[in-house]
Amino acid sequence: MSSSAKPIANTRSATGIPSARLITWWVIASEIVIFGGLLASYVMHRIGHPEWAEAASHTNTWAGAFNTLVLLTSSLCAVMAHKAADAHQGPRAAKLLRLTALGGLLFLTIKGFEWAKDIHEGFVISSGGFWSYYYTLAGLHGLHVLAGMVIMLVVASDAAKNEELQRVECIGLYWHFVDIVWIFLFPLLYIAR
Amino acid sequence: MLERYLTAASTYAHSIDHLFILIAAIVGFWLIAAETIMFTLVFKFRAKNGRPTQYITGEEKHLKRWITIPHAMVLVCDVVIIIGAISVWYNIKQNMPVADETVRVIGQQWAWSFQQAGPDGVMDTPDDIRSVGELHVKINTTYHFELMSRDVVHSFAVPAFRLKQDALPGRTITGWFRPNRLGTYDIQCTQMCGLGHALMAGRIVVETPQDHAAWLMRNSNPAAAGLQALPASPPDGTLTLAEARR
Amino acid sequence: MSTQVEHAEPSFFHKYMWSTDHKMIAKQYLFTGMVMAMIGGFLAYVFRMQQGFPNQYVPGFGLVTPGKYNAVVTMHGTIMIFWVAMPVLIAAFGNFLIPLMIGCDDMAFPRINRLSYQIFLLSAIVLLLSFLVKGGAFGGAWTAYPPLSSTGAYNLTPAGAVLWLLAVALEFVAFLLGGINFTVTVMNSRAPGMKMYDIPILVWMIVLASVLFMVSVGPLIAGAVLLLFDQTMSTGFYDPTRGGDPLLWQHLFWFFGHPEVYVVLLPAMGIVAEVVAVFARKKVFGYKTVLYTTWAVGFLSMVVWAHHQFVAGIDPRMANIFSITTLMISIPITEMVFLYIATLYGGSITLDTPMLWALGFIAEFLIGGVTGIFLGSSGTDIYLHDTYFLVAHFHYTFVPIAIISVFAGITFWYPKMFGRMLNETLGKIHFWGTVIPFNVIFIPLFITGTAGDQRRIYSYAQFAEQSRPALQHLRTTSTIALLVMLAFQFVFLFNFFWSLRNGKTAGDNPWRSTTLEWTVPSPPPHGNFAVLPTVYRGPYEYGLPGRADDFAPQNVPD
Amino acid sequence: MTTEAEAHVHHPNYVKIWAILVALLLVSVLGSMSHVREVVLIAAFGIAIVKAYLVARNFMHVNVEKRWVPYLLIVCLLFIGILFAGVAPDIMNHVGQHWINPVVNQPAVSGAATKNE
Repeated sequence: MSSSAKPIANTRSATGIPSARLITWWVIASEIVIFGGLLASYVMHRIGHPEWAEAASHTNTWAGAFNTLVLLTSSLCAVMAHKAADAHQGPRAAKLLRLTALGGLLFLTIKGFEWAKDIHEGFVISSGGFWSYYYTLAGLHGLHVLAGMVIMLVVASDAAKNEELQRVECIGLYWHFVDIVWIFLFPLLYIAR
Repeated sequence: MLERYLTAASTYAHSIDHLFILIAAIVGFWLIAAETIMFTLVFKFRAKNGRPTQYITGEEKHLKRWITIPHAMVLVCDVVIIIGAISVWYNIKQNMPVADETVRVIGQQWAWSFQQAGPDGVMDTPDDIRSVGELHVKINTTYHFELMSRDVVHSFAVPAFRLKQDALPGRTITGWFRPNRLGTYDIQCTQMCGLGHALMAGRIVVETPQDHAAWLMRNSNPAAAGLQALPASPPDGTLTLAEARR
Repeated sequence: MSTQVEHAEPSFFHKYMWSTDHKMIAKQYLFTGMVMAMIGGFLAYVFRMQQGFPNQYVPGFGLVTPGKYNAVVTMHGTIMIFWVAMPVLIAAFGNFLIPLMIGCDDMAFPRINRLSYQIFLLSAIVLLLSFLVKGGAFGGAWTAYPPLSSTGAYNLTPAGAVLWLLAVALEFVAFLLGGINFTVTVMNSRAPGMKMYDIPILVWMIVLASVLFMVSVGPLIAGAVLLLFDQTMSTGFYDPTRGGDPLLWQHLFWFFGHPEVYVVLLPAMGIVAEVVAVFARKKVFGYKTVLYTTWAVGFLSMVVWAHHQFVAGIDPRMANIFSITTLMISIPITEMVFLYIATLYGGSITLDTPMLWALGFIAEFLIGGVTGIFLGSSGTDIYLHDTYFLVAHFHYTFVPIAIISVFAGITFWYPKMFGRMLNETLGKIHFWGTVIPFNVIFIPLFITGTAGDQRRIYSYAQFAEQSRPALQHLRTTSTIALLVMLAFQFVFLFNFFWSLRNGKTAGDNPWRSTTLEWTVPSPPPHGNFAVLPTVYRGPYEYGLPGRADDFAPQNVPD
Repeated sequence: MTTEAEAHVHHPNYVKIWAILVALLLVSVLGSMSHVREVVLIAAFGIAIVKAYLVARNFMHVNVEKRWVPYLLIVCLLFIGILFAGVAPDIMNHVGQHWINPVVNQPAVSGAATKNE
């Protein structure tokens, strides 16, 4: 009954991959098809509508590039946290995770300013095909960043007490995936003209 | 087989009916065979016949045959059906015979409207004949239809012609039919298109060239055409809603 | 129906609403599914009455206006597939059986499991709420093609459409969580000694179904987001006048929608495999071949989706490709059925209720399968698409899947779930009272379909060819048969609840079966196994030569 | 479980990889300044793929993970590819066999820009 005690089922590992990491991989796989479907729809519409390039030219490449830098750096922190966790340095891992989450916050803040500017210039989600996809893709990705931050802070608070250290790697994996999605969103939304 | 249930009034109706019969024969054989074998086994191997159960893994060569041979036969049947299906499909949907006449078919909530050239034989001239819900065509004449939709997805279906094609907003889809039997037949909408879906009926009248010419004359008066002309924009819900409620 | 024997009784809320125990969650899914099935059945009753006796007052509902008819048809489809077939076949049986069959104490992630049910329950509530909002429930068919579904001015049920979409999206999330949990559990938490080919077929099928669901549903989740924005934020993803394309939704929907058929079919096939093996006292014929065919079906089902769109305005050249793949999928699926039939050979068959249901599944599903060929081959689909022939075809697949095989499963595992046997006589009455009317419902619809009856039409008054009396007689016949079939379901309900108290106690292994769930007490205590088992052999070792009894449980060493 | 987690990777010099990624990012941004369409696209997407590979390999340790994990991810991508192949002929083109999408401004250009299956 008590949900805190782990069932034996959770501790077994017939594949040799701990269940926590295994389920993370499956979550990432399902995210791949979600983002994949959305990106595929965007790409085929975009190729079919050369005129969307005009709208795309309004996006701020430098803001996008800086956000990429932010995410790459936060990914570095995440993987350093994983290293620390493997060395059983829970508090250090927690510190690095909080740093990662901070990166996510910075990312979202920059995005917020970008969107404020776009909306101020009158480019809202309903002002044309490109803008609809621009806000949908970036918005869905932003939601994943937000969710990642929340989970990360929870994991960090456990890790600080040297508990559940295996979760540090899992949230890291998820974060890197979100990073990779952005690595593709950046050229798709900011560079392709 | 299909004609016992519904008349066939276009040139390609019979090719569809024949394909239907071919498939029915093939799958019918397999269905009966499988059901017979299954029930035979059930009754033959009932526990009350006192026979103890046998230990069979299904790897045994002499038993596996009973799976692999039918398996191969199914494959052959599939190929036959595929060839039939694609050839019929190609003749109806891909291969376009030269058109004698062209008619524009427009779906909207919840009516079919048609536009065809008037006596001058040219489309988009003032004497064009626009009609709602009723399409008059000449027998033994190859028609191309340009199918479009004003609002939602509709489906232009003439069961007697074995003709069906969805009308998508934003697209013009071209198809063809060649009526070969006099009479009046139903036009259906077979794609859920909202409240009045069941009211979206039409008639297609296949008539002799003489009758058709007479009909052209009667209806080619531009004034009448103007009266029957349709709203360019999607109809507002209220009017059609009231219509649907009657 | 206490599942925690040696535990202090927790509060009602914690026991029935907040439990992380896989058996309780399974029951939650089962009962939610049964309630939704009753609602879906009532909706079927409503529109069949309108079909059989047009424009008459329907007892318990009232007059069926076009708007109500559309909503009822749409909701029947949505509920029966997403809120009955999925939760019962995958979630209920999966939750109850996976840990028991692979010999562990619970799912790998019990709290994710609980969360999945809670999201599912929420989705069901949201869907039912849509009946109450202004404009009524969504009526644009369960496929929800835009622009009809995306534009309030067209569907006239703006609120209902949004709620419908939200409910479906939530349901997808619930089953993503549940399915991933199943997959991880089976991959990692198997009992020592249980190798890949010692896993019972049902577990294989449920896991493969979950994976299939996971890979196919992603694009539709994305598509649902786009549709939601079209509905609520006036974007134009599916609006052709603004660069969008309504066909995109159709593709995204069917890219999921077709695999979905197999997502529910596979668990059904799994249940039938278990039942047939037990009551024929036979090893499943070609266990590995069954798995290979399943994988083949799984892959092929991902590349056939556009056969739902042959006449939907896709490029006609594409139809040829999809026609070929569609017919190819018949090869593994027929082989699978052949293997099941071959399993009967050389057996010692007893026809208890579960076996009747299992055989009924094979017999009826064969009809559903072969009629699919007519629709899968592009040529005949031109005529039969969206007629009642299609409706009859997929009910000949979905009723065996979601009704017949589920009854096979419930009657088979009821003793394990509740510790008591169901009544055999009532069970047999229920079986014949369901299967015979089922055929009488849908065989007439094959005929009206070939005669040109199109679907989702509340009255054929406008269509001269369709309002012939002969066709109306067939529709009425079908409706009456439905009434009979629904009436017989009360026999099952009575049997189900009466036996909870009064059935004779089952014992651990009433069917003398080999799989692990039968080695624990019925109902299994919290934690399932007193001593976690070790597996020594495959799941279907019946009639092994040189043994005293004719079955060898997986956990008994030689 | 942590013990297994330790067992399964040795940690490379992450800062070095991060530096490479940043360098690649700069290149792609500079490349986007070019006016040759091909250069822009290669700079954008070619480099994106390289970056994704570096992250997956070095940060996510896909290379030392059990074989079937990368296979699983690749299969998911494969299905998205199939989806694209099946859908593009209808969505990416605005003219096909016996159908045309007149609403779109330049059907010829976008139609020619792509091939049919």
